[in-house]
Amino acid sequence: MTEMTYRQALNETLRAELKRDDNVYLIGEEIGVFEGSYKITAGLLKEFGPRRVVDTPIAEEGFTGVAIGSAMLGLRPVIEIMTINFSLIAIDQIVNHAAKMRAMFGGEVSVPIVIRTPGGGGQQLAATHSQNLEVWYAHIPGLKVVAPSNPADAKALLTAAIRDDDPVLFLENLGLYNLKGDVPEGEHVGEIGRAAVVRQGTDLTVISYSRGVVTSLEVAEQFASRGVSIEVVDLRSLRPLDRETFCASVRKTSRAVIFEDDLLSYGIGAEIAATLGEGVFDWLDAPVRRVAAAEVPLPYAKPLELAAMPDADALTKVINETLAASAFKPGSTGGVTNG
Amino acid sequence: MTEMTYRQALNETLRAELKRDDNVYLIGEEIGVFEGSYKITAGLLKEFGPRRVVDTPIAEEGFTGVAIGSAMLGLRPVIEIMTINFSLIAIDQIVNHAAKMRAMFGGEVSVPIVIRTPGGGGQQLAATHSQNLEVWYAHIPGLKVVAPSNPADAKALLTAAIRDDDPVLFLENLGLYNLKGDVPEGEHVGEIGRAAVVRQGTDLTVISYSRGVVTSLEVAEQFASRGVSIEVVDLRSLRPLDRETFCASVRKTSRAVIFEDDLLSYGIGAEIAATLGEGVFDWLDAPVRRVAAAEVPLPYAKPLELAAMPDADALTKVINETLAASAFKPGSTGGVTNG
Amino acid sequence: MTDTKRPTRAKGTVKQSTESAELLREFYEQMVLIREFELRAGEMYARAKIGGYCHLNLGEEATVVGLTAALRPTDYLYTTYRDHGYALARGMDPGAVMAELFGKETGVVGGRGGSMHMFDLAKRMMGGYGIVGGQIPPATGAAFAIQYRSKAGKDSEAVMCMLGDGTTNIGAFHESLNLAGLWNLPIVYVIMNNRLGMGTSVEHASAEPDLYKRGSAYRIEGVRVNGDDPIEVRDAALAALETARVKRRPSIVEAMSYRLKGHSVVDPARYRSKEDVELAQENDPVPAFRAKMLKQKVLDEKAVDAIHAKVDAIVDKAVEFADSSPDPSVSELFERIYATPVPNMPHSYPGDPVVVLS
Amino acid sequence: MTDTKRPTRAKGTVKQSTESAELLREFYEQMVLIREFELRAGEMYARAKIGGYCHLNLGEEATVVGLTAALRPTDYLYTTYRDHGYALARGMDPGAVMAELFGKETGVVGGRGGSMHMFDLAKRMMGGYGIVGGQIPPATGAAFAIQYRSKAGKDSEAVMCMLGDGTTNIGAFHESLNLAGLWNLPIVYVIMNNRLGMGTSVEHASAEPDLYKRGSAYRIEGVRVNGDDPIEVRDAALAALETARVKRRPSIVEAMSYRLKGHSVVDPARYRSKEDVELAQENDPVPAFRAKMLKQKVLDEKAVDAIHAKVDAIVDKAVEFADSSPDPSVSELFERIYATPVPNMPHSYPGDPVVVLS
Ligand SMILES: Cc1ncc(C[n+]2csc(CCOP(=O)(O)OP(=O)(O)O)c2C)c(N)n1
Ligand SMILES: Cc1ncc(C[n+]2csc(CCOP(=O)(O)OP(=O)(O)O)c2C)c(N)n1
Ligand SMILES: [Mg+2]
Ligand SMILES: [Mg+2]
Repeated sequence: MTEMTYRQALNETLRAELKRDDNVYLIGEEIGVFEGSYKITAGLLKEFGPRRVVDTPIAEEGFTGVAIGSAMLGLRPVIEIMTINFSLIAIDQIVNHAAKMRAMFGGEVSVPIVIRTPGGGGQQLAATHSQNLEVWYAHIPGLKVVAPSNPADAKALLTAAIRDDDPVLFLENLGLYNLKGDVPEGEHVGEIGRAAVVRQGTDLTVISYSRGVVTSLEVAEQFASRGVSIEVVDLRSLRPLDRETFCASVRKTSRAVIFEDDLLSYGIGAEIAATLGEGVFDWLDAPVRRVAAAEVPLPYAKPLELAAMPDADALTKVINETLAASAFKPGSTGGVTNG
Repeated sequence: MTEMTYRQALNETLRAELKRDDNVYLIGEEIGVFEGSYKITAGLLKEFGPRRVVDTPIAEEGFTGVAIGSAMLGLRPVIEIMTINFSLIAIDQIVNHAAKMRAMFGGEVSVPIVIRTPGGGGQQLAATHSQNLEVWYAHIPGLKVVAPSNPADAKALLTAAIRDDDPVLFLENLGLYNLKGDVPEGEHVGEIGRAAVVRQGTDLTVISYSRGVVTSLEVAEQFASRGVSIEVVDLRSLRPLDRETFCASVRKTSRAVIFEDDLLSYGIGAEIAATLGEGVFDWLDAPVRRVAAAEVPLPYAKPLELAAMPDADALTKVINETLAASAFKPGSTGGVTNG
Repeated sequence: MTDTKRPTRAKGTVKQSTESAELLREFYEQMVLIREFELRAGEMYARAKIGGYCHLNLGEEATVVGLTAALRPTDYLYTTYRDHGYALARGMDPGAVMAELFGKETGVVGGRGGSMHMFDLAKRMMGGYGIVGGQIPPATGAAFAIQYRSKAGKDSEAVMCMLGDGTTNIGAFHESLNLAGLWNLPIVYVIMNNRLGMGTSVEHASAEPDLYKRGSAYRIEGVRVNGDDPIEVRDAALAALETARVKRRPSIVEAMSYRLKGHSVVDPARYRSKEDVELAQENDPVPAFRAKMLKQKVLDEKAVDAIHAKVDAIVDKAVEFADSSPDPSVSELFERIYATPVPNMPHSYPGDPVVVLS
Repeated sequence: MTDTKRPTRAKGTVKQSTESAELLREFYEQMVLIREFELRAGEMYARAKIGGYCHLNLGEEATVVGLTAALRPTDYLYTTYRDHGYALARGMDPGAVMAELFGKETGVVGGRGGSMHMFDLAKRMMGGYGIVGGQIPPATGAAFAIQYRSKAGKDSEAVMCMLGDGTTNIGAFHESLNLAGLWNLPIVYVIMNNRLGMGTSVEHASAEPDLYKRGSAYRIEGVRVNGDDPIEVRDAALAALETARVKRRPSIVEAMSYRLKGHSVVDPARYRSKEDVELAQENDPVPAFRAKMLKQKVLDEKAVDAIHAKVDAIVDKAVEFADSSPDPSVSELFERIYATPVPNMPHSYPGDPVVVLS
């Protein structure tokens, strides 16, 4: 194990995969000479040269499609789309092409691309530069979508994504890049499609992903000091979605709160809550609540931005309300009360 | 009242609005000389000329953006995007521009556009031409999204959309164009943001929208003959979402099934189910189930296409299972049993 | 009304070459095969054996044959939804192509794609694509892969990317051409100018209606050829492919042709003027090529009859094969979507429970 | 390393005109205002008074002033995220612009947009846009609206649409220019060629690096001007606007300039060569214009000092105003999003219940 930031974990994984397989190459805007808008690719142009680290013009549709075509011939491009907001320009290539080619060509071809892109608000970048649109991609069969919340998973899932033969959207977050954590050395390949219980607990399950997991763990820690035992599930993979893991957790705790960075209506949390409502109906002691962003184009001004984004306070409040709704008393354990 | 098809209702509404306001114009591919891919705009070029009915090159991003810019100056374009599948090319203009301009420019400007576009599978058009991506747009603050299920609502909501000062995505469906129904004559302006109970019932609520409502009503009719009283809620507006109306219905019936044309995970139904799980928790006698499309890029071959799409049989099965799960016997009425 | 009277080619771009009789007969046979196959596909559509959209190459046979003749087996071809002819000319089995139209398991992609999505990796037929312009970035990416892996030279692989006249107006065209020009990619963009995108003429769609000039914003050269002449088309394609292989430079070939019928089989094309329809018929490349071959004595009436009889038999057999082939199995709905299996992949049919309690 | 040594203009495109001293002094004052405002904005960013992205017009002052001088109050201006200078030159109050940067309620758009989104409908400053190329289709649409409503002529309104050199490579550029060319729209596309898109040089981004030629695929004419000379810029813009008004034809003006600093205030621009940075500094338009004016005796040292003092006071006041202005109220989070209220509009803060039982 080595302690490093999420950024370093990504950088080292890219370096390792570039070394391992000549078919792997990086492509995107400002990833070479500029070393990446967020410096994820720092040093890689120097080390691997312009054949393997390809700076592109501003043409998201074009270079994403180029990467897709090259993958049809067996290359394994890792695309950086500077932020998820700009993926809208490439989305026809991602959703109508990369995601569908294998199926509509009868399984005759595969499209082994990875699209790395950060999402998320909180940097005062205003409405067009602060979105969490991962739910759009998570909706699409043919894609895989992962959203690691810590440096170790970043390494594990990026490695898995690059070695996977299908198109994988790899969601990062501006707010995670400086997060530190222990990362296993050497080969460390994760499994796409599995959630993780990142904190054990008995009284209530918080379900989250990406940056939200960090806040969820902090809040859980605070509740622990008040005698409330909170389990935290990190979805990690948004497609496929590991329903078994979070349903199992809630069958144990009987209470669930979803903490998500994206917009409430039709967001990631909607699917989680809908799944719980069906899969854990008889176990639930209280309604499943979602803590999500206010449904506004995110404003620039800091006070407005803060008011619109879900935070530890909002999560704490909703956990308290959920406990209260099921007449929870610290020390009692959850269990079957309905159905 | 006059009986007419959904297609005629749209055509006549466009004609009426073109007559009423010189700022209203139509723009899109093949809407003039070709009279519309699905003939919604038949006759309008002849009647109003090329200034008001603007045929465009194949450039969805360009002409959608042009319409947006013209709306900033006070015109009221009604854009036809041939099918929702092609809206991906224009989505940056719709979501990053039209939807956000008013907010990010501090309320100084409005963007009164309507985007008419049909979605839906079932015509053997294969993976790239059969999508229901309305959930993407329904997720976006700054947009309004309506999805009328019958000719009268088509007229009412299209009129409302054209007169509304905000960007409205108006979802049509290839499978609805020939549907007949009574349409009020003269002025008939609907209200965006309201669902409707389109069939009264006491035992179970089916919630649907667009084409799904037609199937839902048919299935409800069949259950009636078996002594099961099914209420059908037509969402009509996906953004804003009228949670009150469908929650009120389920508080009455205690059981809910969602019938939707789109893909299951992260689809429209997820938000409905999540809302019910929170808002109607204490009233529910059985888990809220969703009947939705199989999560595959829709195949061309008819048997596969049929297997992937939700239909009356699937809805019937799930209604039966839901009734069974709550030990329903025909004649008994739903009520509060939980919480 | 649509204006289609512009000259078919820029002066002196490509010169005619002298060909062996065998090759010319081969060309004729291929053109007839495409013609007959497409007519039969239209019939089968009318008889509801084929569903969805169905776009035919009627009127474009000479271009299809000329282009594919220029390609080597090692070259990659990307095309549009109007792809049956390319599939046939690239050597895919007519039975499997027809079976695809019928949506059968024996179709080239197992009935998953239908008319718009013919594909064969072994033949390097890299697909028909239904989103206008959607094929252009991936085709450019195939050229990128060639560049990534191999050196320029006479033996280099190359890419041919088909697109329609109407497709030159979409953003993907611009972004792709810029990248190909900037990165010196081995690709030929062939604009099949059949004068119409659905009901829209080139003059109503393109601010530069001389489409072979549309590479000017990227320093990409273009030529215009008579798309009704398979030899002229082939020669232009050979030259452009040579440039791609040896100089690693992209280029444009614009083939002037006519769409004989509607945009797709269900389009009666009422928007076309009588004059325009006549013009298209006058320029029909199949009878024109036949007449020329008869005149040049490359073919006689007997040989023509023999070719038609052979083609008829092929097409009959294709229909028979398609018709008697099995449907894909509904139990395989979730197959062939992902290449790498991972846990928790969706496999629910409509109405299945979301979570099965364990 | 970035190559920025290409000639700044095509020969003989625009000729210099003789201007009144008053106008020249006015130009200088505006250039200084933009310079000082931007420097102060940079400082305020460093002091965390300003957040998010902050892109400055440093080095582009002459172009900004020349272009806006050519615009009439009735013309519409669309620009990029690099928009402070345009807001000031278009006559927006420096205090309100600074307050926007500070995210205050008194900002030009109430603190909702910040640096990238200056907007003023009355002044027909139609916005700064953050998605590269995103402004081009709407700007083209504004020209469409002018065309829809009014006849061509000397008094016609027109649109100016700014874009950067890097932006010419995106699909929206192509689609918009094609539409503008096809429909004869009254618009001038101004390419602010500061030689860099973030760290990427024009030569590494554009297959046709002479950007004024990029209209060639749409029969749209272009000129290249020295962006460091406000008069030359203004004259080219006037001519292009005249074409838009009278002939209803779009055109391109390419203004050659240098980005004096990094892409945004946080970019140290280490990727730039020493040579390139020196070249940018040598060509700094503000001291150059001052020197020229002093030489031509349009200004003397005293007048220069007076202008600087005046500008300093304006900028001081702007900062003071911004700093003492109130924050937007959190209770107004859901305001100003929709123009037409309808039932059931969202109004939940994070953690609120989704449905309130009634
Ligand atoms: C992005 C997109 N927009 C619109 C369509 C609908 N459409 C299919 S084919 C076509 C016309 C294309 O014309 P052209 O490029 O000339 O090709 P042709 O059909 O003549 O072969 C249109 C508009 C589509 N498939 N994709
Ligand atoms: C679609 C999109 N892609 C990428 C970006 C990130 N980005 C912002 S500015 C910029 C460079 C633009 O360069 P140029 O057009 O030359 O304008 P300049 O910044 O030099 O004024 C990039 C890549 C973006 N905002 N939008
Ligand atoms: Mg065509
Ligand atoms: Mg630049």
